[in-house]
Amino acid sequence: MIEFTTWDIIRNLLLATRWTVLLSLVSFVGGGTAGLLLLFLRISKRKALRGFARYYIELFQGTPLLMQLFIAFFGLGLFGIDVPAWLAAGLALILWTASFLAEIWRGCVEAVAKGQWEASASLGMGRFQQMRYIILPQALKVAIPPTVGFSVQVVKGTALTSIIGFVELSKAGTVVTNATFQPFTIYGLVALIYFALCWPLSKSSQILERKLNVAHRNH
Amino acid sequence: MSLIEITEVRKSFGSTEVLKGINLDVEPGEVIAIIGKSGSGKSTLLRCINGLETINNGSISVAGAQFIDDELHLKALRLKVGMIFQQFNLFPHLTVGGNVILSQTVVKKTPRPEAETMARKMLERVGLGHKFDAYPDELSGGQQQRVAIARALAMQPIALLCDEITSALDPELVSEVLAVVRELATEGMTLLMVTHEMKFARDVCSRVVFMHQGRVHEIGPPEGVFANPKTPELRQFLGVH
Amino acid sequence: MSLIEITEVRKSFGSTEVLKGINLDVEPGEVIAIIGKSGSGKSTLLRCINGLETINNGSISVAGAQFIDDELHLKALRLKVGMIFQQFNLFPHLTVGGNVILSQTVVKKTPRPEAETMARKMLERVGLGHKFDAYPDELSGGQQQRVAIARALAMQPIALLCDEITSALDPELVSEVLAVVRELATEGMTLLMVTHEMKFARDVCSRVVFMHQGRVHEIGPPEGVFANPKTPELRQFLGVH
Amino acid sequence: MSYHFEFSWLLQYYPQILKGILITLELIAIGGVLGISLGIICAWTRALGPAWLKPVVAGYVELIRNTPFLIQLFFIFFGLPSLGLQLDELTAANIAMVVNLGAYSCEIIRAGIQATPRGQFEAGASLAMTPFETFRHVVLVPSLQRIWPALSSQVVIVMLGSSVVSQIAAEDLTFAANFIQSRTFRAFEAYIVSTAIYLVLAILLRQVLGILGRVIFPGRLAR
Amino acid sequence: DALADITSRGTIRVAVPQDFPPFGSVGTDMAPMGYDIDMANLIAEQLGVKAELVPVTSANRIPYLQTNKVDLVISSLGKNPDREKVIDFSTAYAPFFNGVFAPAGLSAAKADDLAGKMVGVTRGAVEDLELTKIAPADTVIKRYEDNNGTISAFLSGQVEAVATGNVVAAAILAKNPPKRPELKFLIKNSPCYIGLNKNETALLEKLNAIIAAAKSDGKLNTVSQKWLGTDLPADL
Ligand SMILES: Nc1ncnc2c1ncn2[C@@H]1O[C@H](COP(=O)(O)OP(=O)(O)OP(=O)(O)O)[C@@H](O)[C@H]1O
Ligand SMILES: Nc1ncnc2c1ncn2[C@@H]1O[C@H](COP(=O)(O)OP(=O)(O)OP(=O)(O)O)[C@@H](O)[C@H]1O
Ligand SMILES: [Mg+2]
Ligand SMILES: [Mg+2]
Repeated sequence: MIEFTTWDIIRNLLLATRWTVLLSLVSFVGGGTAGLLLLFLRISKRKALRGFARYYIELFQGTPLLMQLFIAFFGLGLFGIDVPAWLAAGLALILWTASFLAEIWRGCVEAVAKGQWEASASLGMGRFQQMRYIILPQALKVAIPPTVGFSVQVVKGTALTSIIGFVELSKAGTVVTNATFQPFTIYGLVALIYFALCWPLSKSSQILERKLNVAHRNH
Repeated sequence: MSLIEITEVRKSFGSTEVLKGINLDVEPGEVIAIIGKSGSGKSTLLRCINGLETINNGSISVAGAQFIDDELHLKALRLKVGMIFQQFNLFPHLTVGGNVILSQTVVKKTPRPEAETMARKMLERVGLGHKFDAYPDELSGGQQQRVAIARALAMQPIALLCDEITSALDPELVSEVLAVVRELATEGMTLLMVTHEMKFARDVCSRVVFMHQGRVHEIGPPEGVFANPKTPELRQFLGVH
Repeated sequence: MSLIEITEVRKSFGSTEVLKGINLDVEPGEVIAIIGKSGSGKSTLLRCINGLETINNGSISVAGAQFIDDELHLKALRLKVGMIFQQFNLFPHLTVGGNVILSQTVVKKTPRPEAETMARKMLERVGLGHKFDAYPDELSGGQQQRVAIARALAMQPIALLCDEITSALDPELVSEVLAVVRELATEGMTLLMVTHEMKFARDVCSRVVFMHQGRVHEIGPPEGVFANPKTPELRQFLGVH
Repeated sequence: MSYHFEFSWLLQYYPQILKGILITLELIAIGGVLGISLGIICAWTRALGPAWLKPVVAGYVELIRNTPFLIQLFFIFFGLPSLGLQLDELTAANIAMVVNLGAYSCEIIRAGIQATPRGQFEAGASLAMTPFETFRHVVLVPSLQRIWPALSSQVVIVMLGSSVVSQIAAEDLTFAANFIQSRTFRAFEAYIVSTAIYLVLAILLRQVLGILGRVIFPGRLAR
Repeated sequence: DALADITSRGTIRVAVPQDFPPFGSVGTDMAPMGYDIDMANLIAEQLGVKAELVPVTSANRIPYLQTNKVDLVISSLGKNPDREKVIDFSTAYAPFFNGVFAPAGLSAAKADDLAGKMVGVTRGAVEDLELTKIAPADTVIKRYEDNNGTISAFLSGQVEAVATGNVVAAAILAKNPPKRPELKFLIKNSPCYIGLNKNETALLEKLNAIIAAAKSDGKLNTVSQKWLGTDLPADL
């Protein structure tokens, strides 16, 4: 059996971490965009659109991400649609992220005072203009800490893409463990790398939140 | 033809009818004070005129155009009628200037330099030209309310609706806002204002509307309404026995 | 020996001294009104007596026991002195009865049936026996404040501190709370109250304390203080010239 | 589509699925009750507790929140035995759930405590309650009520996340799905059925928590 | 027709394990290697096409096949009637000597001796299917997600015994662990098969021909020597 040096282990884990980071970025950027769209549907005046968004969120928040990934990759394949793994992973992560972000952001939009809607309406703004110029800029401030906080869940969520063949950080950990029989060293390293990725996000979310609270008190 | 024609307007929230058939015609240049007890429907009436609430019955027309509840008609209506609220509702993320410019550029597509000129002019008019770059939370309540007035005026409405615009102000700040309104009145702006400032209503208004339980209970020139209230409800409201 | 002895009490927040040497003795059964401008230190004084703030200097003793800042002494002190706040501070998750019972069972370890009897008695006393099972948010402000009084009374304090207990109430609800306080006064309860109700202070209190810039600026029976204010500050505060 | 769905195996394997559902429910019941209790203790420590304990709890919370659940599970199941603590897979899974939910609910509950109006603490104090008594009888319940929706969502998230306990052979719902697909090679059917069951469980759990919230928090919050 | 597709495409896509040494694991460059990988390359060579290796896990190897993301599964598959309803199997291409292993202290000479004992296996692997058949009812079988789980469980004492391939056990022994797995008894020589989609008769026949040829010309024996350290058994 081939011997892995400690450096081999670390190198391979770090190489796999690139996928974790890339997948996180994709799901975050894509999920943010889709989440914004979903947010518009969720607070739309049209009942059907609101209902659609509600059921969408219920579905994606109510089933394990693992199963969503599986169905995105293999389920579509069953219908003869050949989805490459990166697309399926991206798609599932984006849809999943969107469902959470839309819900987080809805709370932030609802936190904007009702008077702001009325004042902008009485100035003749349409609904999109109200969102674009009045509501979102104010909601954005409140939304940053929970959004950054949620990104930690996204980073950890990418671990599940191994079901559709991605050798990202945790899968690489398993594979290397199988080649070396050193589970504790390797899972320790894996945990450490995750912590190094996630902790700065958690921390900055906390700091932002504290800053915001101080800013609020000054008003 | 009157500027604002309100005919048999009814409005319910759920099963409670808040406006029970309102009729009111406002001529250009009129200054109308709406008074009445809390809950009598004053705010609701103003909100209906501005399309913030949809009416269940009757009709409202402004400058000949009837009020229909779709985005296009609503926008046309709101361009004609400005509204000012008790809580100022300035946009906290924009400067004073930004507050006055925004709706011009967004709604009317006025080019930015023109909008800015207009904004400065309107802010001068309410005595706040020097606060152009300040943020709302750096202003006193009275100043904020004057910015709100400037913001509405910049849209060049043909009438202005004011809902208790001095009620949230500390007593020493009320007069500065009323002074601005008084000036608007003398300049010929059509004004519909809900107010508790009886002295102001008496001095400035052409007509006073007393609302009671969702109806126009008494209406007339201030001298008549304040000096000779006809109904016991108005007498009680005014505290004369 | 007085019931409450306040000697040379000083209190600073950071570098600003809010109480600058307060001396005040309160005899059993006295009803004392504390008046003064906003920021003069009235609330801070009451909070010091109740141990919600620790004093920097001087001493406070209640019924002979000196106030020391440890859990045991604090508890003993607070069992003797009840406090009622401007914002009622009822516990929203408990019924009215629960609010009055809780501290008895938790702090005094009164068995539940006895605590309940006491709670009913105190609620009757403030005229709210029938609201035993209601939740605080189902009550008007005046009723909530009366529950707060009942809650404090149920601990059988020897004195009661009231900090602007009617300031958060709508005008029509003030009198029902004052009526309760008036009754307590006639029953001989020792009361220290910060209040803006001058008429009430004049009618009910044995002495009036006028605070100014962290000091007891003038003190005396209400007839003296209100009719013949000696210092210009008090005259200005009372609006007599 | 050439694939033919075939669910006849349900007849043969439904005991596994039922067992899987029960174990998933057990995990979330125990994890929920003990995890939230742990969260309350930690939240108290972080908000009001002794100074020396605060960094310990903060470290625990950060560690758990910033590493994947699966890795935590592996450490408890495969790692603790080397320290002489042998746990069967269900106990290990339960502990991992409690530790995980404990950290998340700690942060949520702490936010609830911090949003408590100061007057509530002062009213408690002026009624001669100790700080702990005030926390226990006055602050805690409204704080939980304030954050109950957020806490409920977290419980559902943790329930869905529990699907990885199958990796240490705990026979939960995902284990049942994997077991069935390993025998019959009918992965789609197995995953579709288990996904649907998870969705139903998630919806039911949310409902139950909502009802529970209304039962344990009858009064309305002061604003 | 899968065979025609493969030839016209010029590559054959094969699902291989990467967490099941010595059949499939990775080298220090994370590239797959092992018995199954050599087998895949051998088949590609015989077909005159390139092999495209797709690493899979026990949970997703069949979906890969069913959704036409791979042409073959060479992933130490065992056969059972339920599985045969869903996919087709070639003739056997590898022996699988699996047995029950435990530390010296535990005595278990035959399956019946496992009564009341806790045995770890890898879920869905050949030994899982076999042990489930022969173990007494009160044997507690713990099924782990992958080989790594099974081995970790054994080494950390979470199970008393494991059922696994003897080569796997040898690999553990080579690491000189605290617990030394000794062979207690052989379960059954249950060979591995290549999995392919149903109704691909042409491909199946071609595969069987290649396997038969490789057996007779000794190529398969070389693979066996390389990874398993023994000759191919005669009865394969
Ligand atoms: N959005 C709403 N939903 C339900 N009821 C409403 C709504 N808005 C107003 N009402 C009710 O309609 C009635 C009239 O309210 P309105 O605000 O018009 O009174 P008002 O005369 O402006 O009183 P105030 O002097 O207190 O502002 C009140 O009984 C109020 O409770
Ligand atoms: N916790 C605190 N930290 C810092 N400064 C404080 C604090 N509490 C009170 N102060 C300051 O102490 C001064 C006295 O406050 P206090 O609340 O006692 O005044 P007051 O007489 O009760 O006024 P009011 O009539 O407005 O209630 C004020 O200037 C206030 O800003
Ligand atoms: Mg109103
Ligand atoms: Mg005060």
